[in-house]
Amino acid sequence: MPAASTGTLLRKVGFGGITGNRTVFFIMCGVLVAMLGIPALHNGYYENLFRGILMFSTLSMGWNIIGGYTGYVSFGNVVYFGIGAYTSAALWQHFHQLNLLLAIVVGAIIAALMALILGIPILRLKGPYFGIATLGTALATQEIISNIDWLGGGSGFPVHQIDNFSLYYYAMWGVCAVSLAATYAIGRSKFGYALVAIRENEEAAAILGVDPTRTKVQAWMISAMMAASAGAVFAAANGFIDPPTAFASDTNIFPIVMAILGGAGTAAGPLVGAFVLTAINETLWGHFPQIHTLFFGAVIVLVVLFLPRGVLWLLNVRGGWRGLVNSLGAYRV
Amino acid sequence: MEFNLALQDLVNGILAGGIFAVVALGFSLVWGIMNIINLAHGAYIMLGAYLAYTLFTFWHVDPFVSIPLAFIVLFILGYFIQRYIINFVVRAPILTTFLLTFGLSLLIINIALVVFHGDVKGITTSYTGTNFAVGPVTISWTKLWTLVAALLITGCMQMFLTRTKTGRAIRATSMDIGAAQLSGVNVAHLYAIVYGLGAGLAGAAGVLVSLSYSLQPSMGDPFIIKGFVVCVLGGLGSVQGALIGGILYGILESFGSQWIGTGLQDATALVVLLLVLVVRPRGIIGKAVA
Amino acid sequence: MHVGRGLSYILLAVFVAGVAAVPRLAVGADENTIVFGAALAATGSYAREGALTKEGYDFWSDYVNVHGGIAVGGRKYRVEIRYADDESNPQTAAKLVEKFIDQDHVNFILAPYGSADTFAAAAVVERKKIPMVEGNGASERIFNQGNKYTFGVLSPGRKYLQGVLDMAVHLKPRPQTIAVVSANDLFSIEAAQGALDFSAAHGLKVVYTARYPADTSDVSSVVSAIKAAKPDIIVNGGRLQEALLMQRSLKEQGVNALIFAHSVGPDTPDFRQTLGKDAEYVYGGTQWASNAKYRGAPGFITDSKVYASEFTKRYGHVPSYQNAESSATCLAFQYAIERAGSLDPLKVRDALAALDVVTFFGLLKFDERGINIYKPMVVNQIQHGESVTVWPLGSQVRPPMYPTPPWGSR
Amino acid sequence: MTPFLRVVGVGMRFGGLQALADVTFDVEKGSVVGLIGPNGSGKTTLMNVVSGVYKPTSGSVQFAGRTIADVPTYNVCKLGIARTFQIVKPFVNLSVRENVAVGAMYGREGSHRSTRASFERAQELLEVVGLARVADRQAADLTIPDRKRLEVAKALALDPEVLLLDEVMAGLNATEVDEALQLLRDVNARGVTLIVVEHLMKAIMSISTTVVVLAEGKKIAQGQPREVVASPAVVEAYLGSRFAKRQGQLEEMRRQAEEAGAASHGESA
Repeated sequence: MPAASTGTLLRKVGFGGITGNRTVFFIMCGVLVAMLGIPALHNGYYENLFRGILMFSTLSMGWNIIGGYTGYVSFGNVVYFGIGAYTSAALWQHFHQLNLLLAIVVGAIIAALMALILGIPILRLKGPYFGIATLGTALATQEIISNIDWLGGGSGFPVHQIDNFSLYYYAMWGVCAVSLAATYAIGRSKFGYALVAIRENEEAAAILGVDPTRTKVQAWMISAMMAASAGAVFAAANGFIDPPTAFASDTNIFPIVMAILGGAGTAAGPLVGAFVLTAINETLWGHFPQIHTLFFGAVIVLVVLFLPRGVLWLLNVRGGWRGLVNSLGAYRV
Repeated sequence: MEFNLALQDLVNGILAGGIFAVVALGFSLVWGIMNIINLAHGAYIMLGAYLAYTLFTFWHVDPFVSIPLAFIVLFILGYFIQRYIINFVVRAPILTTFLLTFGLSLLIINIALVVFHGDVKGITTSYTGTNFAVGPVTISWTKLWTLVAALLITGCMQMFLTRTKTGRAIRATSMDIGAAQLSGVNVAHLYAIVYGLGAGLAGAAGVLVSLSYSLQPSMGDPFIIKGFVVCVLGGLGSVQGALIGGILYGILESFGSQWIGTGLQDATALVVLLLVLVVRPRGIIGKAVA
Repeated sequence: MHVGRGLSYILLAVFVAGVAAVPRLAVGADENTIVFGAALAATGSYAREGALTKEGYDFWSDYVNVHGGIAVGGRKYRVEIRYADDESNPQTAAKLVEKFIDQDHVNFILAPYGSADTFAAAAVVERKKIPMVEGNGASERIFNQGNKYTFGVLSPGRKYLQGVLDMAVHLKPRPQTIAVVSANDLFSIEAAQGALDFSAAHGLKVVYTARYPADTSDVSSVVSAIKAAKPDIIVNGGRLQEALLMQRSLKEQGVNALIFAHSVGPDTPDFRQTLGKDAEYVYGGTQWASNAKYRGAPGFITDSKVYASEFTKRYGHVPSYQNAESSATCLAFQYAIERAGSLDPLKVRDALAALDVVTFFGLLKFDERGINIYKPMVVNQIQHGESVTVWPLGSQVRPPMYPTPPWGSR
Repeated sequence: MTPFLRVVGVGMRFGGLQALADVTFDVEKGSVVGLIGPNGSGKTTLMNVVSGVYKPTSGSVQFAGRTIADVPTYNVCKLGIARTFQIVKPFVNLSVRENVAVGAMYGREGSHRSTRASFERAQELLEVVGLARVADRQAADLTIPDRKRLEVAKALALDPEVLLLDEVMAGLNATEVDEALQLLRDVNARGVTLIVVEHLMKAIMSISTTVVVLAEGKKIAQGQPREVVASPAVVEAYLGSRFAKRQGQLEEMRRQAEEAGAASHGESA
């Protein structure tokens, strides 16, 4: 029973290139620039909250490259987030290096190598097999690292923090901005079209001269670098890293829900998704301290049922409300 | 002495394999026939376990007796969840159903947290922990009966799928949904039955789990990835595949933990999963599925 | 402009407003209330232990408010504790502590449950220079970071199992061999390391040691290896779940030993309820027991038996050591604030550093790193369904039922 | 001078099924080869072998000094071989222009063509195949004939030297067939060698310079369209042996009648 290709779900919205709706993209750029002002508020909570949004946006954009554009739904990008985090922690623990930029760069390189090594065998798999292989990699990596004493074993280790704490906010902002720019650039470049061609129909893409394996591995390496850079900054900001924190399942699943909610396969989708989901989570958590996770589960169910193609898809739904309603039954049996 | 230890691990693996087989069978049915990765499978296992716990604590119903009860209750729950929720997106790409079942799982687990609170519960029957020795190997009665129950459950499932009309309709739908619809199969109803069976089997597996392991709301989650690995080892949609795969996985985990590293128990099984997937993307015995 | 575009702009506007209007809890801290912020697990894997901690905190705050509050510079202050669910997740704990300090302007911080969450919170309070007292994060690593603003009323993790071994070497017949296993997480590893160090120093031969994955669902291969090693003492570092799983597997494979000990579990009511008679004879290190014989300073319940009875009246179950250590956490603040005579964070911090007071929970005194290494831990054994203090001799209620009979003849 | 493209003893076996057996023929540069044969004769399989999608179980295809089987699928177009699919494979969620642009980006001249240049090239080709009017529409919304035109445009975007067309005219009405034939002639006029698989005899006859006929995976005839169609082997393959025998008898009678007629008039007509 061949399910519809991921392409039909990730229908391009908006016009001009595959970057998605241009107006929303520029709105989000504006929002991103506005976020530079957060540290000026001197409110630790807001800084922590918005640094979380920036982190999850970066992770979501990372996932978007391999899951949204290339159509390979990965459930293992947290591996690269963890690698980035552990690089930053190991640099401090063993080399007393606290240069954040160095941690980001080294973390990204190691993650890219890991994506290359893992990618070649795993990217040959399709659909659910690829999804679970990546999920398996995430669980296995967490357990393997918790048995490496040089990396702190099961108890993890601390990461020294500098006093000017806003630096971590700006570093995360930088990582997010670079990822957004990279996504937009990819969306307009030949490489971007190669990814989308693979998502739509891998065999036809090969006929048109796109080398599937090399392109997919490159996409996953970019994805890994984005995730690792977010991880490197997170480790320093968090002050402490152990396997469960570095490879948390929330860090694995939330970016995907955010990309879908915002509109995967577009440039600004992940950013929109990160904002909307964090807003929902914070307001739920604020009013229902005990049962907010319960509502959060309900939100995910509702989003998937009624908004499978993301918020940005609403921009171009044809035929007004009737179009909206009858498209909901598109996948019924 | 090493040999005795290896023998004991082999027995441990086989005994544990029973539960994995029943878990995988439910998972495999839903995936093989409806192409849905059911992340809520763990939540149904937890519900089955808590049902057995409640029946045991308040009405002193022996867990083995509550296996059919759990199956029926979860079957009904599964039927309605599929018919009126999942059916909306049942033919959507794998990503959508993956996230939908993830949301359902989060919902069910947190409802259970509110109802049963987070404390760790357990069932201790008169025979819990009793064991007997066969030469150097010690075998626990509970785990032995769990294996027997698992074999019974898989047997019944096999008979249902091959002997009954509905069973054949299910297998027909899995081969070609269009043809099945043409020959008068109400697929929405049938999918609801399949998902109900999957949830029912998870409920039954939950009871078996509650006999040997402690209960808390998120107890089901580790079994999802194990269910998947067993499906890949044993191949999709086949009952024998789930049974063989389950036993194989039990042995794998037991030996992996003993001889490779107690801390690497899950990692060993996952690495084997990756090797199998890369070498034979459709599982060892399984038939290719779209 | 068809409906899609209009709808989406409304949606974008809503969410920006939503995030901006993130719930700002009305903080009208009127002048004579001391506000504490406590990020506790209500969901996630620590949900149960988080609830126990909350009971300990609330019991203390109700008692203090009923008895007139805390005297600060001649004026009486009421006490209020504000809670938030940290989802048993260190990042959320850190975020909430920042929110309590920067947004809700709480006076002081009561720590979350668990070493990892406490560790993350400690990093925040260090930056914000607001003192935090914790009673549920036994990992010594928290105190090896040169933190000046975090204090732990409880004994460090490594002492959890050492008490049991100290008892063992004084018992006849003296056990010779030991197997030390633990879950692979921060606290459990330290508890196991404490046991290994003690064994090396006191001639106990370690015949088997291993770490199993935290939150694992199966330890049967570890247990078969223990059985093969035939140790006199079996010691398991882990949380409640791991203690239950290990004890059940040991019985299932018929593994016998002179002493069975778990770092966490025996003193928690759930352990006894779940295992029933299989929990008999199990030893456990515990921070406190209701039959401890300390005479507390005035200002709070002085005797642990009274604490136990009052607590049971209020919550309907005998207090576990998690409840007691949580109340002690607040007590540390109470005495420090009274001695500092001010709510100034720095003054209270210095008062905490210099604190030296006996309470129903035992001596509260912090070393230069901020952990209470002076309070001895007691060893409890489950005898006839009850958790009874059997060691050290000073606080012994009943002698240990030693050795533990084989499973067959119980 | 070695021939432009050589099919040498190509055999293709799927398990027990021998789809192609020892097929050999050469293709001249600039020619139009019509590939015909009844259903299931291996035409599409041969197309897949020539375009590198299938690796033949025996024999090989030689082009530009390379054995196609050794060249990975994605590099075949860079050598200059492009193809369309019998079952069309558009990028459903991309616009028509984007579909063609991908070919322009990754075809033979793709490497030194910027994204903008690729889009311009795509626009040109859309005009050539008559799809300019739907350039911005989603490929999913196209009619069958338009989808076939899109396949041709995507193949042309690869700047090919050899273009394989797999039943691009199936399902078209008469006028559409004429337009398609005209398009193919224009493309051929620009020096592109064509290999066309069709069932429409009228199309094949009018456009092919040579015709190759396959039956049950074997080559049964090759040559000028007129001769090949008349040969008994081809008729038998298409219409069965009985018909071929009768047609042979008719042929025989007609020839005898002509000889008799010529003899009686004493002079050639």
